[in-house]
Amino acid sequence: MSETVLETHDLVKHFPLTQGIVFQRQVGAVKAVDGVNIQLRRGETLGIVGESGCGKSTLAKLLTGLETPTSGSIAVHGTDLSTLSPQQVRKARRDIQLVMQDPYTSLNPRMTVADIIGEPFEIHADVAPKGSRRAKVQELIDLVGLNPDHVNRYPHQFSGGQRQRIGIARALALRPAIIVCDEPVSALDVSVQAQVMNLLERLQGELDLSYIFIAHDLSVVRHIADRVGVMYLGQVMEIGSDTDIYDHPTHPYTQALLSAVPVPDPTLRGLRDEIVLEGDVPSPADPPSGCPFRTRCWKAEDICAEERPPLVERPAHPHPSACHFAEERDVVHATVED
Amino acid sequence: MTDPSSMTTGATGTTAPDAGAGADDAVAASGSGKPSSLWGDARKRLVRSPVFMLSLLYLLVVTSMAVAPKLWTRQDPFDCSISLSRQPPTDGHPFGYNLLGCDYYAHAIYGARPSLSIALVATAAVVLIGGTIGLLSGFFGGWLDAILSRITDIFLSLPFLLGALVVLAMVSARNIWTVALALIVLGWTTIARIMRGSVIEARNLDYVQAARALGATNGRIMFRHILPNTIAPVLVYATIMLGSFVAAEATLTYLGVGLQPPAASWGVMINMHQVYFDTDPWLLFFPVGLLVGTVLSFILAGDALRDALDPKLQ
Amino acid sequence: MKLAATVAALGMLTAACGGSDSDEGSGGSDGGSAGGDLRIYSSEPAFLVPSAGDDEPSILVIRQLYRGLVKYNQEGAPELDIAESIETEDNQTWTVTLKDGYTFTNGEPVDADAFLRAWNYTGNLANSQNNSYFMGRIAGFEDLQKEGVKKNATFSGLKKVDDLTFTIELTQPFSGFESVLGYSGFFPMAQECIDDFDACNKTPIGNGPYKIEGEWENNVQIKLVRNEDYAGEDTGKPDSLTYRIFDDVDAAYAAFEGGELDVMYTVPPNKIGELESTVGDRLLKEPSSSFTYLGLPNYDDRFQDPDLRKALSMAIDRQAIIDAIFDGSLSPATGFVAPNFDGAREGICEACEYDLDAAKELYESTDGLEGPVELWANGGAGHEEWLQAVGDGWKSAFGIDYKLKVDVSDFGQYLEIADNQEFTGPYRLGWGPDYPVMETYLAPLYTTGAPSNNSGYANDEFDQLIKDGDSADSLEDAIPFYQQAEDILVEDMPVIPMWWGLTTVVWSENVAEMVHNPITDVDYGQISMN
Amino acid sequence: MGRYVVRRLLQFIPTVLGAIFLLHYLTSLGIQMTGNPARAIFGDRRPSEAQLQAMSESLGLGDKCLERVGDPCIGLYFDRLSDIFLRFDLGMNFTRRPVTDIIADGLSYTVKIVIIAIIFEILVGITAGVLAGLRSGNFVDYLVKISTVLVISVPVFVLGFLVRDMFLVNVGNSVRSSGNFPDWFAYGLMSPVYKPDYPWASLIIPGLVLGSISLATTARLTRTSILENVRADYVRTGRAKGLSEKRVIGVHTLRNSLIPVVTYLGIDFGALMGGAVVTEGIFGVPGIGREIFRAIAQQQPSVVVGITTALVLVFLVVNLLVDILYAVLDPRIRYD
Repeated sequence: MSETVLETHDLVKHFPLTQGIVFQRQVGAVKAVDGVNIQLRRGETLGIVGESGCGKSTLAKLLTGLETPTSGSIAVHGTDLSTLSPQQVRKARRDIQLVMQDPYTSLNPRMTVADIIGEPFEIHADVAPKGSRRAKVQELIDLVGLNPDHVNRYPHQFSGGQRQRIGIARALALRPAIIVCDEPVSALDVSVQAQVMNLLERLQGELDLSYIFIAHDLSVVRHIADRVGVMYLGQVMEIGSDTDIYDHPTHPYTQALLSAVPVPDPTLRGLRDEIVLEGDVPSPADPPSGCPFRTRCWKAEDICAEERPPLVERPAHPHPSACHFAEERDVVHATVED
Repeated sequence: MTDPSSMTTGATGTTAPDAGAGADDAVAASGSGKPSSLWGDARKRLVRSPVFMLSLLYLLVVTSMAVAPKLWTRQDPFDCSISLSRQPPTDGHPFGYNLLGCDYYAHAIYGARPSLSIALVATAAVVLIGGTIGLLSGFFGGWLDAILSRITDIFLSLPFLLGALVVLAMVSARNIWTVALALIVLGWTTIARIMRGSVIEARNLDYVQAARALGATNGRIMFRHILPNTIAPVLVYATIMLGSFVAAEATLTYLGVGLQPPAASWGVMINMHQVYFDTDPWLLFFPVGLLVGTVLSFILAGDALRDALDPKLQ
Repeated sequence: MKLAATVAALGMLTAACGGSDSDEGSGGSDGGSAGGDLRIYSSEPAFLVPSAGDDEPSILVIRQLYRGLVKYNQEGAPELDIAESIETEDNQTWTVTLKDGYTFTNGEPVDADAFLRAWNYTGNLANSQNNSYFMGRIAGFEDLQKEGVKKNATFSGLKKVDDLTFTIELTQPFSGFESVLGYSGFFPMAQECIDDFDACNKTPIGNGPYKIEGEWENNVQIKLVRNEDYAGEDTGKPDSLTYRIFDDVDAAYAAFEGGELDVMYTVPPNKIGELESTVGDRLLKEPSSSFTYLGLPNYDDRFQDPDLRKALSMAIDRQAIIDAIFDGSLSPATGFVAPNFDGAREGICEACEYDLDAAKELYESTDGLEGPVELWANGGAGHEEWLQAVGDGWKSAFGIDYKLKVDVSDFGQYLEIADNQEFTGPYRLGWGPDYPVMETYLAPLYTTGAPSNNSGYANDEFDQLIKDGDSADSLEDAIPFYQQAEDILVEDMPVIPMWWGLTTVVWSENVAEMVHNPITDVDYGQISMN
Repeated sequence: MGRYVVRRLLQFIPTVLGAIFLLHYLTSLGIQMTGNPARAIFGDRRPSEAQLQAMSESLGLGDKCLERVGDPCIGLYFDRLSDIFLRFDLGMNFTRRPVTDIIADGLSYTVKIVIIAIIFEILVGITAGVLAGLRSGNFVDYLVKISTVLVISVPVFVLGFLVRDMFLVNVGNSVRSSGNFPDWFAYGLMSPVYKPDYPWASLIIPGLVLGSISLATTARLTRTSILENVRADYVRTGRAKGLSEKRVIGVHTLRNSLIPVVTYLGIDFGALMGGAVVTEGIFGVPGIGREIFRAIAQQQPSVVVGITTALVLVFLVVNLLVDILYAVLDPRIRYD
């Protein structure tokens, strides 16, 4: 097992809800991320999946320093960031970079490609001496497969896929160990998606990167991830290798998610075990007690309301799953009964 | 009077002009080498707009009067003889003589400078002050925003003209600086509002978040990312504001608190001769014409600029 | 706000200007006003109480609401009004006897108390009444003007003899005192008025030929109706007088043109030329007593030489400036006393005549001035233009440059500069007479240390001549002394007299007969209507 | 909604206190820099120390802090506040008229012409804007655009003069002499100045002149807003599902387009009250504008602070009403 590059411990992010005419008092909180523990190993891709609103993006923001955690900690290369001075944090942050979802809005329309990709060097001036920056930018452009002649163009002159490459190049500039990809391909056409995914995979090999890959599309995650975590209402429900999750899901929520993935083979449609969840996702401002999924779970019993199931490995199921009644059920592979 | 605040919401309609300026993949495919930017595109559109070019031409003429009046006339506007008072236009004196028997054409030329200076000084300061306050307020939010917004509310709730009168009553002296000061004290709020709105919109845009994730400082984010993308509506409004400040100077002068003779602004010329409208209408016609032309040009240029920068019209 | 008191000049007789209906121009008459309601232009008065109203619009209303001891006849001479007699032996102690039968509109009698209470109230510092200045000659004034004075303190010089008789003792003999008593600041006040000043100001309690209808509608109008209980002979002619109040004289002129007004006192100068052709003889023009001068800082070394002061004066073409800038609506000053005042002599000031060559010659004989000369005026009050013309004149005559100092637009601040003698060059100021005696133009402005002597002029001989005049036996005897004093001014030229104002009145075809008093201006109550 | 109104009303407090302080500070600074305004009352006659002091005291200018340049006169500020809010006493002007009376008399005229101006803007401005917006690019559009910009550029006092002297006097006189028109028209509406006998009719023309400045902006704003909205999806949907053109424009487009216009009119209310200074002078309207103009010129702090505070309150209340009107126009907006 290689070293752990990133680790979170009981990471929590609550957004306060306030009310009042003159003096605003806090009346509650949106529990966007509510006790997340993940580890990311060197060279690994950890996929995070979940429905929209489950806290994936907040997790990405916490990891990249765009939000400060309410409690819990983030450790990079074994060092807890909260113990460092602001100066040191800034330095440590270089190791975690972000690729954003929408390539149309994530690039400053008033800056040329060269400026965008070169900006990290200006912010962290000690990384590259002034004279070498231009060459480094060219290098990055090469690396992500863009035409080097286009460095002086503006973002709106590029296609979505090209723009996402620019975004990736920007993230790579500081030679980070970790890249958090927040839905990096969901805004792209399917054909372009594949190119970007391939680029990410190639870069991982070449540069020894670790990815946190956030997506709502299970198949995309399966394609790229070594391990997968499933999030629901700010918590990780189940985590394990891609085969663990896709072929041997033990958490009812994971099973429900997987059963909703469209089946490409029309002859097999309608044959597999489909789980239709009832009700809506509860409000993250007022999540259910105990297991957050219990309100929609067909297996729920009294204990689910009383006790929050820990995310642990259970006998017979070797990967962690936060369910009192974790049990494998194959929902992906349709069985043709003949 | 033409009150700057009367154009308030007119300009706010223009949002950050880049939103959705997304080009299709086809754009990238066409590999013309020249880089083009939003301002570049806008420039192309402006050059093709006859209204804008005419306004610009007029403003250039007026500006040249203000900068180098000697280009336009050899007459000394203060070489006067009371015996020539209010003589109608003749050869060599196309605008006739004013009340004091000075060459009126020379006065009209020299009058451009104070009128434009006040508008320019006031607009520059208003953009600087209002822009800074709007930027800080929108960017940092929280208690700073609360305080700055309350202060903005206070100034906004004072009627523009009355506030300007109070400021001018305070200083007593009447020159370009004090008149500009009165316009500034009351004028910055609208810019601050526009700026704040744009900044709040821009603050949460992805590319700002991206810069933040890179570890960019607040200063860098404000000046490199937010400001360039929010300044367009402010500049459009500022152009229109230039026009309304030219008119405001005339109005303040009419009320007796603007510039005073011997200063030769258009407002002073209008004020000095308005009572002769029945008998010697040309005395009013020339300064009013120049003034209306200037205000008109600024407004039309501002309009054209807004259209050129409006992504929805592209 | 026009602050100068207006007790105007003696002299030219102007009565009975009949209106003819031959002229076009002022539009049709408003439905059903003829014979009854006279619509008068006014600007907003400051006060409608005699003790406080010291501005022209106030006085023009007060004079219809109130009557005093003395009124002025068409020659400008004082005539007894409510007083039965006013007698003195030594010009210092005066005995006043009142006519019986006059009452205020609230029923209070107009007796000795009515006058004494009004003057005591006015003169007492604790009441801060604008007309207190005019009480200054009455003995005991100093004590009433001390800080911390009691509210009920009275003049030591005022004594009631019986209900209809009282005596006035002056601090110094003054032969012209009877004339002074015609000023509206000396009108009587009812006790009720003093008890509730504000109510009396809003709904005046008068003793004149007219009384108020309703109350003073501030900024809108003041409506007066004939007072049927008025005991005097000169009862009001129009049934009612409506003072329509305007803030802006141009707006008022538009109203006159549109047929909304019958009498307009003070026409915008630039309209006079046009009016002469449109209304013909329904226009009255006559020199008024308001004096405009260019003060010279006698306290400044550069302006010590009388010859230089005269040269500066001679280089000003007053008539040309008046014609160009004021449409001829002023008359050039040729002396220091208004030409329509008793004792005034036309043309005694030779240096007030425009004479370029003489001016240059005289100027050459002096040390001259170093330019630029700073010309002062309070800004935003319309003085910039003529001051520039004066400067242009000096520039072409003597080759000295000038600079306008018009950046003080606050009149109070400007006056403070005057009080402190901080003017650094010639300065514009004006003067209005306090009473119809020529002394009013001389003593306050030029006696050493006088309250309005801003130029710092000091001449013992002049001071003595004024004193001699004041204590002469009669006004007639006093005049030669005053004239000698004026001669000294002509020689010394402490200030440069510029011009006298012009009274202009225009009226509509509804007016049959215009009545204008040389001292009190238009007497609205005596106007006959068609 | 109730909570929202209460919160907004509470927010008025700092704004009003701040505005009063600002005016208090500016007027105090003015007196500190230019000297005691009571001096002007004595005119050419130099008053004695005691006289000036007594006059100053009686006008509320006696505080020593008014002699120290830069002193914010905090004590005087709190005196003023307690006078205003505890005793409802706004002080007096130089002719000893209570400021409350001045406001009570003058405000109604000013509000009247402002209301006339706003109605004019709504009727004519919005109609012109809608026409221009719907026929974008054709003759009507250009006509509206050019005429409105032209009106904006002419200083209102020049416009006022022309209307008064050319139209109301000259045309008015022939109307009056012809005798073919009813009195309210000939002597009311066509009166060159305000006339107490026709308290509304004679304010119409001044109101129109006042409204003409903002008319242009109203029209332009409506046009822009309409242009944006006719391209919106919901309009296309409305057309597609066969709604009549009248309904699409009248109900859907117009209602949505009016939101920015209504905001503007709210803010414009304040500007118009200020702009009334000029219009009231030209047409002899005895409104509050001229009163405050005089007070500013003569540096009468009580009057300036008092009247402006009243105007600020009117402005704030009008804008609160505008915000409430939003909820009617735009059901998406919920106030809590």
